Amino acid sequence: MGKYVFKRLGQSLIVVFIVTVIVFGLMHLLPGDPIQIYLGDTATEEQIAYYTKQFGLDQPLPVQYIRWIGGLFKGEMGRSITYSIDVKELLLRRVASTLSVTFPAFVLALLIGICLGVITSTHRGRTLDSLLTSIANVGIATPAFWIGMILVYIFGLKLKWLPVQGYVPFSESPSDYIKCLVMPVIVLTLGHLSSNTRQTRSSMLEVISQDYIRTARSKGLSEKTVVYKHALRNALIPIVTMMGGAVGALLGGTVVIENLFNIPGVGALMLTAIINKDYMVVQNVTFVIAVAVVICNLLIDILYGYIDPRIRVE
Amino acid sequence: MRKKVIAILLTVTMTAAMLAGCGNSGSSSDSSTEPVQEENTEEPATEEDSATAEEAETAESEAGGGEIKTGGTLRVGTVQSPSVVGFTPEVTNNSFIQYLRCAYESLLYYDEAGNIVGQLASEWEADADAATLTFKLVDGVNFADGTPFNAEAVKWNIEQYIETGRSETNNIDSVEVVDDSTVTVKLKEWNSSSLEMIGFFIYYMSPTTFDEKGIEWMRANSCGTGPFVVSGFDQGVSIKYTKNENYRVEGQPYLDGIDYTIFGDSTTLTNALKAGEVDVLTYGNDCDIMKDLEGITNIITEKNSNGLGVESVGIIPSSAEESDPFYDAKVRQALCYAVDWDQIVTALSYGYYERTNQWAAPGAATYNTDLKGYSYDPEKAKALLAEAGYADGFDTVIYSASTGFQQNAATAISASLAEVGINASVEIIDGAKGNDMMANGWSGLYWHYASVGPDLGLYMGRHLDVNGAYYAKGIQHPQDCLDLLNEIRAAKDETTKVDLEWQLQEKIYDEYALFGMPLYVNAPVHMRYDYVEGAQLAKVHAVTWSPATTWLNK
Amino acid sequence: MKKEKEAKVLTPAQERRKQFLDTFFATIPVRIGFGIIAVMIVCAVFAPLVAPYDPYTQDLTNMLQGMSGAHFFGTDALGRDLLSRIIYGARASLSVGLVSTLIAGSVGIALGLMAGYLGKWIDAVIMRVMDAMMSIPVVILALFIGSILGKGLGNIMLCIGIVMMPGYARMTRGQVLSVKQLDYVTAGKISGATRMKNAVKHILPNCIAPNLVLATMNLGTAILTEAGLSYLGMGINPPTASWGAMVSDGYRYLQEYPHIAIIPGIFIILTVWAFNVCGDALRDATDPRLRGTR
Amino acid sequence: MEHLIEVKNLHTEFKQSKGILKAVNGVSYYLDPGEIVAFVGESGSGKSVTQYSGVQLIASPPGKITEGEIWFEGQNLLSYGSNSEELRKIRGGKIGIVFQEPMTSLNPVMTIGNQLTESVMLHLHMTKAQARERATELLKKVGIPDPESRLNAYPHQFSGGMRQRIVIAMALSCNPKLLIADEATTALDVTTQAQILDLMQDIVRESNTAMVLVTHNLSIVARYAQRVYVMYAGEIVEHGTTEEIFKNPHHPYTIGLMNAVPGLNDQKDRKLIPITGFVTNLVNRKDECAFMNRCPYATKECASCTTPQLKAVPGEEDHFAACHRTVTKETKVEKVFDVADRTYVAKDYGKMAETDKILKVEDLKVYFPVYKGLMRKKIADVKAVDGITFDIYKGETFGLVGESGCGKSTVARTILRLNNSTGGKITFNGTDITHLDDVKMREHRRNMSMIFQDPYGSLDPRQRAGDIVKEPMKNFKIGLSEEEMDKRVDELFALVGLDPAYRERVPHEFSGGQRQRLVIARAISTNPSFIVCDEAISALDVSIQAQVINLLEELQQKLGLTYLFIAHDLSVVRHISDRVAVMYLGQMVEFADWDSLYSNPLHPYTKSLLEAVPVPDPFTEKTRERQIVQGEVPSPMQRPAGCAFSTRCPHATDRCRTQMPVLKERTDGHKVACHMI
Repeated sequence: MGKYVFKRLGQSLIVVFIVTVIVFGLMHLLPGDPIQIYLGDTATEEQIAYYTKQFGLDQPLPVQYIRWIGGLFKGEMGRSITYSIDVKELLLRRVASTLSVTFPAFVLALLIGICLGVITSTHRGRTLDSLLTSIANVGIATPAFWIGMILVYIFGLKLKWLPVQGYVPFSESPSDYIKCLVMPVIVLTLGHLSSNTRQTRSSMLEVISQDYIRTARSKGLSEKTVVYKHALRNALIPIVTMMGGAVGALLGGTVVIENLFNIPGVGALMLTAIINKDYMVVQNVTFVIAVAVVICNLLIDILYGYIDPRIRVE
Repeated sequence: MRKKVIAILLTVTMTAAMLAGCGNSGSSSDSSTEPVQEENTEEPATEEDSATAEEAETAESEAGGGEIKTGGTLRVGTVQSPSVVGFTPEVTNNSFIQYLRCAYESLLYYDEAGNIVGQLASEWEADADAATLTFKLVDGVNFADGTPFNAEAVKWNIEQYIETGRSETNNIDSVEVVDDSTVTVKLKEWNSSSLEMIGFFIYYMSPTTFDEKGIEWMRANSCGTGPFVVSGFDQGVSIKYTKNENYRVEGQPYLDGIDYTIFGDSTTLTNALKAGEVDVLTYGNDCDIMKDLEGITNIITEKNSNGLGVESVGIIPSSAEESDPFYDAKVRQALCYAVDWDQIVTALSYGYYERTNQWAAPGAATYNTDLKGYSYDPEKAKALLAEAGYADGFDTVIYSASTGFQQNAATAISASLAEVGINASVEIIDGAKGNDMMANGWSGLYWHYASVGPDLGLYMGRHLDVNGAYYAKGIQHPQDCLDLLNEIRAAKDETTKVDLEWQLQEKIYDEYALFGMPLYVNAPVHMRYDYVEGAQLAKVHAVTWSPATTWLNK
Repeated sequence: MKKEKEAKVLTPAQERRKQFLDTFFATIPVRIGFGIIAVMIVCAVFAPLVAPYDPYTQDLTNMLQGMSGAHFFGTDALGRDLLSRIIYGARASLSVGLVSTLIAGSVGIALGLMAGYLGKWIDAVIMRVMDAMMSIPVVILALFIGSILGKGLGNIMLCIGIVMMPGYARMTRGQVLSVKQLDYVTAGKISGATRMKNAVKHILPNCIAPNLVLATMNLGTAILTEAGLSYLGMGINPPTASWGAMVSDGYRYLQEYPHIAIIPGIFIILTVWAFNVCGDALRDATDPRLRGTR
Repeated sequence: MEHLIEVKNLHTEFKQSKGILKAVNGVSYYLDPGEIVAFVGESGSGKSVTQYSGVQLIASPPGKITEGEIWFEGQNLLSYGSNSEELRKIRGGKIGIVFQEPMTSLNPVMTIGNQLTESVMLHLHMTKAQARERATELLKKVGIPDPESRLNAYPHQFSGGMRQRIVIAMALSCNPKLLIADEATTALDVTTQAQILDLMQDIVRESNTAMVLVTHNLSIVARYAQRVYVMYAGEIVEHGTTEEIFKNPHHPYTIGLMNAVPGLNDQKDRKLIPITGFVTNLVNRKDECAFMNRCPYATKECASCTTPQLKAVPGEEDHFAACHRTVTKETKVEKVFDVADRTYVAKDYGKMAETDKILKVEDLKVYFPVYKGLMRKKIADVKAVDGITFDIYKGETFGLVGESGCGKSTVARTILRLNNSTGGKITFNGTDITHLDDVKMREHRRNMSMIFQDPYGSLDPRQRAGDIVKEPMKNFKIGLSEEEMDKRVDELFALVGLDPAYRERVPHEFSGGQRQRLVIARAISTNPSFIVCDEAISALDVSIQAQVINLLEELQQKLGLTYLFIAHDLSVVRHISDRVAVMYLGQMVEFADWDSLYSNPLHPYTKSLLEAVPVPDPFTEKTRERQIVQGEVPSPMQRPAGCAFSTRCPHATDRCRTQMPVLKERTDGHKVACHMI
């Protein structure tokens, strides 16, 4: 197990390094000069030069890259140009709201996805299976913002059950916090719920056709025990690996959700930063999101190693 | 939806930039007489003038029906996202004045009719010959931190503005403290609009708190003489104000606090208003928002009526380069004939936008009623094009922001231009590109924002002068127009000035079609629920409201 | 579907094709899905003939009309016929899906083949780069590349293509690694095939099937990503009709004129659902293990 | 007398896209307590499905039991639902099953302790502690060393043989009345197979449990079974005691099987008479004798009658055969399938000159490095092949025998330069090819080719049959034009007994036997002189095996080919090879011509191998005195110091355990590596 974890850790570090190169490279391909944009049209030449120097954008690229990486190690992420405060502080404020949307969506999509997947695989071919599978297929095909708009229209404007937008931190008022998050979480969960169901179903079908399931049945165990004790435990392994992919997709999904429901999260920050060509924010937020995804994948792989005795016990 | 926001930001920044710039004296000499409205500047304003301003506000609110209820928090939604709320010299964009006036106040203010009245200054005197402005301060006013608001504080604040190189104060030579409540400002050279610039656009911070807490703190907080104090600022997300206990007017402000929520998406903003999650929506001057809120009886739209802070919007062709087809005046006139502008504006703005065919807005003194203008005549357009050598048309681009109206209008215009052989492709741009084109020129058609305001000569100068800040690098500068402009600036009395302004507009629009075709008047618009009383949104000036007298009647 | 064919002896190739088609069209959803795709392709290719009006002519007199005889799906904010715009939208969406999948597929498969066949450090490098690209969420990477390349149909295609590439590389690499072990590849080597010929003649053809399945699914995801980008303002320039742009433009009128936003959304769902269902059927039809045990 | 289990007229069908597959077509049989009964038949004969139908282990959507009764302890099992309480009490409680594939029969993520205690607690209502105790006892009974500590181990920590013992322990955990062993030892090595079968025989005899041995191997039937049911195409074609069936088979299929199976004790020049043709398609089968198309004794009447029923053989009580005619081994054959008779000419190696050697292998070593720890430093070498020396003469068939993991395949792949050798020299046709680079090696590849074990994996599923055979000709550009090549392909198809019209077909449209013929056609397409057959026939059915063996021999005589024949089935190797070498853990322990090796084995390992292999004759099996070798093949990572076999050899002395024996020549040409001899 140790060797497996160490190998995965090494790989993750390399991936993170490559991510920094990709992000930095893409960053400097963005057209338009951010300083000129920030200061607006009345800026004089000296002012532009002064700020460019202050943000260190006049240095040759490799130097900028090394200084950025150096800063990262020390935890500084430089100052945002449009927000005139540290990127790190900006991020810390926004992380809470993004997490309160993505985490419940991740858990809900996983749990419901697995249940539906198991049900459809055990009732293969019967009506329940075709019904739930086609719902899952439609779920995957629905654009998040379209379903979001309709929910806002029905529950927000028409029935006025739920707030149309906004995010109230839990500390301020738990009831509003939950009310604000109901719709965003539903929309984010729907998309991933369907892909989880499809994947659980196919991995369950794969496991049910294995020899050891026939051995279990030959021992006279009830069908429920065979499916839930023997089959599900083996099917969990591919499901766990699937969870890795979901983390990236969910964080991506927040960009749309936060824009639609006006939630001040990392996704919304990312979008405004890209539009305003705010170098520092785009560079560091993308890096943080990518590192979060890599870490989640690493944790999931370790969990995968732990569940599968063939890896845990050398 | 994101693009909606950029567009609104774009249009609003234009407005603000215009206004901010209006005090900025161009390089040319500035000997114009005082603007029309300030008839009564000669004799010193008496004490009761400033008092009347306050009473007027309270009286008006009483008439609003019922006894004033205090308490509660006003929820305001807007798309304006300031990066600084407290350090006033750095708040350049005038669409952020709505935030400033919550925590700070200015020396002078306006009344409904647009005349200048006192706020922190009880009397003021403008001496053209000596080029000095003297202000008599209201006494007994303190900052939020309890320290007194006196001449010393005014001097310090004005110097802060000068230090950051603000355009409003670059005409100031020096500031002297005459006595504890009198301040005299020495101008480099006399400019009639300087009074307005210094009186209205400078907001006063407490020097002691600034020295104590420093600039970083001041940027995200506030300490002024205004009715509220900033209690929380999360940039791009929300700004929260709480009551300023030692506000100079007893019993005011009626509200406990104001919560500004900043929206990324304007449709979400309108939904929030419709769902009752915000009480007031500022800068809703987008016809789509007005259309969206149509028919909702308990939401009232407030619009500025005295013309202060209003602008006209049109389509301006690039005419600076020889190679550019629009270099030839005939082609520019063909452009004006080729499109049925009335139909496009009225249809696409659902009738909310008022048409204008020149720089000034209808109803303003400078509005030239006998300007010929252009009727919809595609045949004439084709003939003009043939004369100019473009019989088989040419290719060009229409740059447009992504608001519903502008994007649809651009698409509609390109469709009509196609009939006369001009195939103009539509390209959606964001705020950054818009600023860049306005400052450094462009090729093809772009939206033209002209600040109407009282002093047409001054604002048009910003575009017409060879090195003007707006659109100058994209257009020609015919000498006869420049001569007329200087005459306007030098005009001694009002009537000759207006007559000259009429001639200038005829030359620019009928003869040269230099600024292409102006389309509609775009005044900042704010929406409030009926239970929000005494806010006086845009009553006195398009970008201001009165937070102190606002109260919630529910 | 099942005409009684007289029992003429089919050549082996025809036999195989018939068997493949039977497995593919076994269930009803697949037939519906295939029908939808066929209709969309017809709309995309013959848009000018099929669409009742020109999608770009504006008729400002009757803007925002509901469903009516003249305009089956009503008109949008500029008075343009919604049905025609949806038909032309099919052209935009399908072309985005197709071209981006081709870009992603070709480059992805090539990288996967190299990683799987040449192995060792080339494999490690390629796979780590793919991991890195996969760890940046699709939407954010698309925004990034979109704002570099700028808007416009061609750029969107390239952008979505780049973003979907890692999927193919990973899939192909896995496939090559398993096929490489099989005896017929060793037999190829023994019967004199060079390394290159072995790779192209024996390994590549056997890696195509799962990629085809992924490609069909990706056609759907590409349309969804394009719709998402249009909603975020990074989509195709007006006045080109694309379903995503139509939905995001229609959001503002959702209360009074819901049809403008809802109908294009439904078309997106139908098309993407169709592609997913056909992808599943293709996987079952090409999977030798499942052949015949429908 | 009440039988333990009696099955009457059982019908099981599988719904397939093309129609209904009648896997079991009216089968009736009975079992008495403590009896060992064998069900013999080739793949597709329905022998496993019959047993599974009893306990309804058939996958319900495609499969269905349409008819029949199964009486077990006075209750008809078919009256219960497959998931019903009563049937589940019997499944696992009264009837235990041991499956074929040990590697996948155990749940990989559960400890073997849990998997064992699970059924014990369910059926015997024991507490967890009691169950664990019972599990330890069971493991000891099936011969797992120190069972207490191994209870918490996972399946992947055991070898194939050990895992099968665990499955047996699981099947016997609740003292079942009936134990079904479905091809229980097919996937195991010869010695392990003998150990497992003896173990099951002892347990069953001791606990008076009935056992069903489902197998395709007649020799196992001869050694262990008391009664035999022979099955073909879903029906029982012959049933009787083992002695009667072997002495006097009465159904053409049984006779055919006997003729097709090589045995350790038959004459060298004995001709394997294969059963030509293939099993008829069972989908929508007609009501007639299913074996008719392959039956040498079939007459016109057979075609007109319905499916023959079992009828008693005159003169022998309870010996039944399902054939319209009464046929015995001596009956005259109606249809003679053109099988050329076979003469065996012993090769006289004394006269062979150096030039006659096609292949010389001197001291061949193949080591695989094993890395461990963070810095990936090499800690040990897996010595897959540790110093092998032998020569092969032109036209000879050189047999290479050994259990799995002994390195025989590695030797073959190294000779063909598919993997690199660590030491030693390989000379092919006089040139040293040990270290040739790919380009130079390619010229030599023309003269060598290979036949693989798994017919399904050795043909490219996307290529047409004609192109597969043509590919070597194209690659080596042997100067034939396109038409000449096509003509050659037709020639080759005919040569290997395939209809040239099949050129357009794709591999998955051929049966196992046909695909192996295609592989052979490809192998000889550039008429090479040397062919390596790596387990070429072990994946085929017995009757098809005989066809392929005869084909290989014909081609050898016609084209003068040389074979390196690798297999673990000693009887087949004896039948086909001139000289045989025995390998154990990477070393050659004995090497001699076929006669002296099989009749006079010197090395203890060879002796134990020969004793472990059953002979398809119950009488010799009864009289044979044999001693089963204990223990398992040690893993190559922990090789014993001296002689590799010392850990399991009954005569091992200290010298054996310390000093590695060297291959020395005893009598002429008979070499052995052992200190004792």
